[in-house]
Amino acid sequence: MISIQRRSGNSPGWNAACYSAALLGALLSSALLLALSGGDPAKAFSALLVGAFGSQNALLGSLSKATPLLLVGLGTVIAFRAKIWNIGQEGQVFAGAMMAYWASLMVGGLPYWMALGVIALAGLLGGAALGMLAGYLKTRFATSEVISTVMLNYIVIFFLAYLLDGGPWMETGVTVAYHQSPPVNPALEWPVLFGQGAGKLHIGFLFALAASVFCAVLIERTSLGYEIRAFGSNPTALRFRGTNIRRLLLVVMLMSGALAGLAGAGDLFGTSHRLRAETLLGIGSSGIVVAMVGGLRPTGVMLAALFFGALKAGAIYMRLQSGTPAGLVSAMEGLVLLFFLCAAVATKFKIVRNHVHA
Amino acid sequence: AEPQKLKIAIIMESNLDVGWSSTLIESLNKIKAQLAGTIDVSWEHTDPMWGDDAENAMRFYAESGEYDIIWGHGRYSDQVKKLNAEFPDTMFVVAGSGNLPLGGNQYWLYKRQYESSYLLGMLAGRTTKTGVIGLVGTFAADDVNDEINAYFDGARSVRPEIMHRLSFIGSWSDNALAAEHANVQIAAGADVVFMLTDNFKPCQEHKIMCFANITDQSKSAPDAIASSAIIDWQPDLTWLIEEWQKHKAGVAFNGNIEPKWFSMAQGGVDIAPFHEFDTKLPDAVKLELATMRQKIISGEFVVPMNTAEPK
Amino acid sequence: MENLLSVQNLTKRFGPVIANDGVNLEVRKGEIHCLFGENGAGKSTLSSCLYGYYRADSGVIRFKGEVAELNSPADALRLGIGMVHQHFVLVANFTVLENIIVGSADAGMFLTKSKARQKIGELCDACGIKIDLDREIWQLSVGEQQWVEILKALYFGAELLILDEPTAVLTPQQSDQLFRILDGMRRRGLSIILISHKLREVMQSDRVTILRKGKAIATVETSQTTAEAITSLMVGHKVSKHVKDRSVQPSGEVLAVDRACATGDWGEDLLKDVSFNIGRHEILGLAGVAGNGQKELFEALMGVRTLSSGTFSLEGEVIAKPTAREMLDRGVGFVPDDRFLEGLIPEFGTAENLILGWQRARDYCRGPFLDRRKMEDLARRKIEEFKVVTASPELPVERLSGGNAQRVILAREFLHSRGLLLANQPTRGLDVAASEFVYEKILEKRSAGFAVLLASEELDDLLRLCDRIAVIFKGRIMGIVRPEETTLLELGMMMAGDAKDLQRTVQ
Amino acid sequence: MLELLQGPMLVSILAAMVRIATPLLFSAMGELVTQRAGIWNISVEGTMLLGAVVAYVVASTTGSPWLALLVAILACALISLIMSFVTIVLKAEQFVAGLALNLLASGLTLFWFQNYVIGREPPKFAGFEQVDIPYLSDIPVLGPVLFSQRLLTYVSFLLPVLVWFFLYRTRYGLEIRCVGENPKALDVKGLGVGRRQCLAIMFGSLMSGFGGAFLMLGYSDRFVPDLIAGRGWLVVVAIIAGNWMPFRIVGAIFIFALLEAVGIHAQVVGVAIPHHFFLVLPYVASLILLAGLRSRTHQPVGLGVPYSRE
Ligand SMILES: Nc1ncnc2c1ncn2[C@@H]1O[C@H](COP(=O)(O)OP(=O)(O)OP(=O)(O)O)[C@@H](O)[C@H]1O
Ligand SMILES: Nc1ncnc2c1ncn2[C@@H]1O[C@H](COP(=O)(O)OP(=O)(O)OP(=O)(O)O)[C@@H](O)[C@H]1O
Ligand SMILES: [Mg+2]
Ligand SMILES: [Mg+2]
Repeated sequence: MISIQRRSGNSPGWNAACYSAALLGALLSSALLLALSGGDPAKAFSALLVGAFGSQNALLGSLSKATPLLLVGLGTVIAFRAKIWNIGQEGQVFAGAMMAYWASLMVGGLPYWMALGVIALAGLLGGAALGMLAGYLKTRFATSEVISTVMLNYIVIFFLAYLLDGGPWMETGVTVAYHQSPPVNPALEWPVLFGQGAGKLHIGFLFALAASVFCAVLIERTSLGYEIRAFGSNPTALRFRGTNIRRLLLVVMLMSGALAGLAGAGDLFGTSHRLRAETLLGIGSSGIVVAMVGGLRPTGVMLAALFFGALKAGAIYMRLQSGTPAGLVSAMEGLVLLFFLCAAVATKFKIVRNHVHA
Repeated sequence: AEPQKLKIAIIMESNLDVGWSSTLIESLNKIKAQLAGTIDVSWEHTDPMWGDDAENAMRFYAESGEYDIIWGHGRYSDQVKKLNAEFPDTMFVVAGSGNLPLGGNQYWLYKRQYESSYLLGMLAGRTTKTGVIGLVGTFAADDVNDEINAYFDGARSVRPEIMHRLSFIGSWSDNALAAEHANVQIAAGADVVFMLTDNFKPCQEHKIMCFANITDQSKSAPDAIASSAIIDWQPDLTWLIEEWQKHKAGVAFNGNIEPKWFSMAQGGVDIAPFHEFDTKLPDAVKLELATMRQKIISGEFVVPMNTAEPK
Repeated sequence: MENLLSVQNLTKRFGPVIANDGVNLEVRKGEIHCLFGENGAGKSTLSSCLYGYYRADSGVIRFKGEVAELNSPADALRLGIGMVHQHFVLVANFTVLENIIVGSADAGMFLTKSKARQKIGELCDACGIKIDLDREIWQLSVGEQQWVEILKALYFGAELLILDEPTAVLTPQQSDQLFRILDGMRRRGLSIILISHKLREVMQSDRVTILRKGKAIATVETSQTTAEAITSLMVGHKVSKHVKDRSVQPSGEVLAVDRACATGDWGEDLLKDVSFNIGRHEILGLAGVAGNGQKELFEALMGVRTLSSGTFSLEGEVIAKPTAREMLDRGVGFVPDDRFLEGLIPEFGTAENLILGWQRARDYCRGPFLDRRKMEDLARRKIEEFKVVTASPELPVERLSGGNAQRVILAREFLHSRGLLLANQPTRGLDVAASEFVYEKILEKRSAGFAVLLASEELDDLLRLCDRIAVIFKGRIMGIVRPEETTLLELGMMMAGDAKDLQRTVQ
Repeated sequence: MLELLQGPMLVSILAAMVRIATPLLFSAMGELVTQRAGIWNISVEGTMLLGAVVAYVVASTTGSPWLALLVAILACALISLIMSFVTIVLKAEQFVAGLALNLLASGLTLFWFQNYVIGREPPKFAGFEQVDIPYLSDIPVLGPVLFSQRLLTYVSFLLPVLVWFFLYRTRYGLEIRCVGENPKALDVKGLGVGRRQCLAIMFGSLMSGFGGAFLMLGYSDRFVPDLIAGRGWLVVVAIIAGNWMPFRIVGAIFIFALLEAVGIHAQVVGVAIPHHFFLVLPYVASLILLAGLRSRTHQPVGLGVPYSRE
């Protein structure tokens, strides 16, 4: 008789099998979707692969798309491991970009590397401040972070809309522009590591790598990480055992927001060079998806960020080459997430063949 | 002789259901037919892309070497700026407000609809019973403000004491919100509403007259839409193709620095026919409008252009 | 007497674990039948199988002579088998009435509560239960919640009632009342399967079936056996009861509490002028009916609840602003009564739980990093010393049985405390042998010079172990007595607040 | 500003509030039942979109808005089986499942839209029209607010009462609430937890679809891919802000709708405050409200926690 049982440990081989099956399932169902609408899945997917990994430029492009996702994903991991449901990444990305932009207007006289540091720091601070505001509301007024972070998302986004639409940061020039700031000071753009154009990788990628190492070590190896994980499992016991859980909550929200803020700053100074809502929109929510698909583990998040980064980068090529509509890409994201969710459940079980008992 | 080949790659800002984009394709089709035999015009367009995605797409087209014109149908000068030097033989086109003048191989198209909208304003002024007219906009921008100001100016030119209602929904496509704004304007007395964003349901429900923007939308609400301010990209295309041919003949690209648009006289904008309203509108008004249209075309009357943010 | 229930050869496995291994059991009509066995012996599993909550892997269950197909609790309820679970299964913000009628068809489509109210009223009268049906569960005491659980089962017309450790959280008085109720039910011809670790209760039953490692090893008539005999059947050897070492006597003063007061959310008194002290080599017992301020007293002493007035001092030093951190640093050990809520991180393994509270201590860290090797060493040593049954030091403690989870807490607290140990209900829910293990460890600390505050509802144990016993009632200390100078009756009266002329305090 | 306080504008503000609130009410009441059954289904936005798409397709092919509504809600009920499978059978993280469904819905909609709608003659379709109830709609002030609405608006006002009655006054409602608070309490009585949760998800999804379809058929004359524009999230926010209690949720929705209505009116009459201020007001207000009114939470204890026996 074959039965399904909960497993006590976890087996890397089985995990890999589950997640591969999930990936395959997601790809197959997307292909089906495409075929049903008269598209050519083989052509589309080979274009996707070429666009994501086909050349050095393509690869760099994928990494560049992965950068903000990785940062936001890591921030999400820190919060979610503590079961603090910070879903304000969207707003924190905005806040980081806005703070960094503001800083860039202030750092005129500084030497380049110092200015760069100040801008990156401002990005971290912007996200952190917004995160901590939600944290403060929770510790002081017991306001659920789920709701406060969602509200703050809207508030920040409207605030940016005000600043860019008739407000002080609106671009004034030959024409009255649509909701964008003037380009950032070209002298303050973040340095490009490799490549150019589509395959341009800016220094934010290094920040994201550093953040990955930081998070991995933080969560698994440090006392603070221990407290974060304990908070997620049982905050009461943690409080009874002498940890100041209010402060811990603030620290978690600070770190989580800061990473999202850095993603925003990086996107502004490394990629888009203009403060504009639509380029920042969606980074936060994709980052949450990346964190969840990555199983809330820094290494998993790195893989997931790379995967979604490649999907985003390859998608452009796929759309151009095979005329696949953009809608398929977000449908694919949804499918991948859904299948991975099922796979994550499957990893907790094992299939055993047990002898029949009389 | 063999017809010359012209390939255009278009980066779209919005889906083709939006007039801004669909009109371009319509005009391209007309131009293609018109030039058949001399120039073989073909094109390819993407679905909406912005930011570095758009830049990547432009680079993809440029690097393929197959395209003569890379057309960013919106705010894409940031992207062009990163490419135009690298691909000096490619013509880059950007369209609308919010672009930077780069000159050289970037050409910058503009659509100014103040002339047609002035005419619609006159129509509104002549037909309103309450003396209040409305306009529902998306966002305030240079190439929207001129239209709005001209609309109200046109109305005041025939009825100086007219009151106006104006609001921006702050979104490109929140249909339901657009309806709500229209409802409110109607409640605030407006009985002619110019909808810069599509949703004519409130006009139909309150049985009032509406105008549509960019394309002739009469079909979607024949009982409500009296006319539309429409645009046509044929003159723009013709000009660009001439410029492109000059370049082929060895003249350096000389993209415009100032916003360039084609007026009603040049066929860049117009108002749509009245359709069902043809019988409903008083002949005197129709005549007045026709006369004024002729005057604008002949240059006898110059519609004042005002791009200040309307209040 | 005829058998109401008979179980033959019932086996139930959880993966590799055989929870019930060929169990045979017969329950007569109108008897109280006790299941007795160590933690993890399979009592709860057996009752869940009888209730259709789990499906037995093999075996036959007959009810009233017919083979019973128990695929879900619905089948059991239909047959007339009701169950009160080890952990309450109540909806905290439903009223008593709603908790009872939810899921029953005669609640009527539109919740006609009057009929149900009448039926429950009759049941209450028959059993002698007094309860306000319109109060919400969270407003009730633990005892009252237990009555609700019983009413739920009876409401569905149970003829066989299974009670899984119903008295683990009840006070002796409430447990007595429970037995009066059970007795009434027995007389009306109902049968009861009772699971309990308390010998005093087991001895009140008609028959006892003893389970060991999943097997039913014997069924005996209670009247023809003794508590000692049952116990040694259960563990396979004799369990010796520990008593305090009289050669060491209390001295000095480790903890002194001076007129401590605490108030609740609505300004009610939780603690009122509580004063006492504990010396070195001393165990001070804290007796009281649950909910009379014990929990709050422990929380205040642990620094997680602020006193509205009054102070306490450690080693002669007044603690001005106590925090949990400070108390831990001063070497106070704390065994909370709710182990999984307040004492453990359920998702962490034994190794990580052993340093909970000390995760930043230099012993287990190098800078900001945890020293995994040291943690593992510690875990290995403590698992052996405290005989924790666990597959590995990393296995989440939520998968440990209550007794083993408690051992993890004790190991941690004994390791890190220096001088003062606060233990609130450390043996709740533990079997006899496990309880004795805990007491043995506490007595070792006493001999080593610790001051111990030990709250328990087991008065016999308090009398046996403590140097003095303080009785708390409605947040007040009714008196402090020496075990050798008092009686169970006297303690019981003081716990009921009825002790005006008895009130005395010994130093 | 003063103009806003005059009679006709006041009436108009109230009427707008009612219009804005209606689709939200449908979705919120459905989602409330789902959440009271312990399922944290945040796919309201996606489900509303799905309802709108299906309603649009059916209305433009058959011409009947009522049939369109019916098919739309059936489709949403059907799609809810995915959510049920993932959360009840697999017991996966509900929050993520909802996120995935939202992504899927918006992706599929865009995909469909780009494949089948764009570039074709936009179909004509009939939606729901405003109905003036004879005589009543002529009552000054109240008439236009209350009696010049779409027929389904009246249903939406009845709905909270029905949902309240269901949850608090029927046996099945009691069971649903029990599942959300402590599923085991029902399980030990032999009643299926999964079946009830599945039905609750289905009802929630169906009502969300209703809201989306109504937004499409009642307020719009064409389909656009981001028709829902965040209203589904607003519904989730309203449930939290309304502390999981039917009438408070209605209150929260009315506050949101009122602020939006005031914002629109202020813009139209030309109040000199940036309109962003009014747009952001509902969010700031509910945040302050939540921080200020710290009443006992009625969040179902088991919300978002998958139930399994062992
Ligand atoms: N849900 C489960 N999954 C896996 N194993 C289980 C489960 N429940 C019980 N077991 C196993 O079955 C054995 C019997 O457990 P059970 O809960 O019946 O013990 P018990 O006699 O009720 O203990 P206690 O006196 O502590 O209540 C345990 O030792 C355990 O290993
Ligand atoms: N999910 C599970 N997987 C494996 N074993 C389990 C699981 N759940 C419970 N067990 C086992 O079941 C046994 C009994 O669990 P249970 O929680 O009933 O402990 P207990 O001794 O009855 O606790 P308490 O004293 O708190 O009532 C334990 O030995 C534990 O190992
Ligand atoms: Mg048990
Ligand atoms: Mg137990």
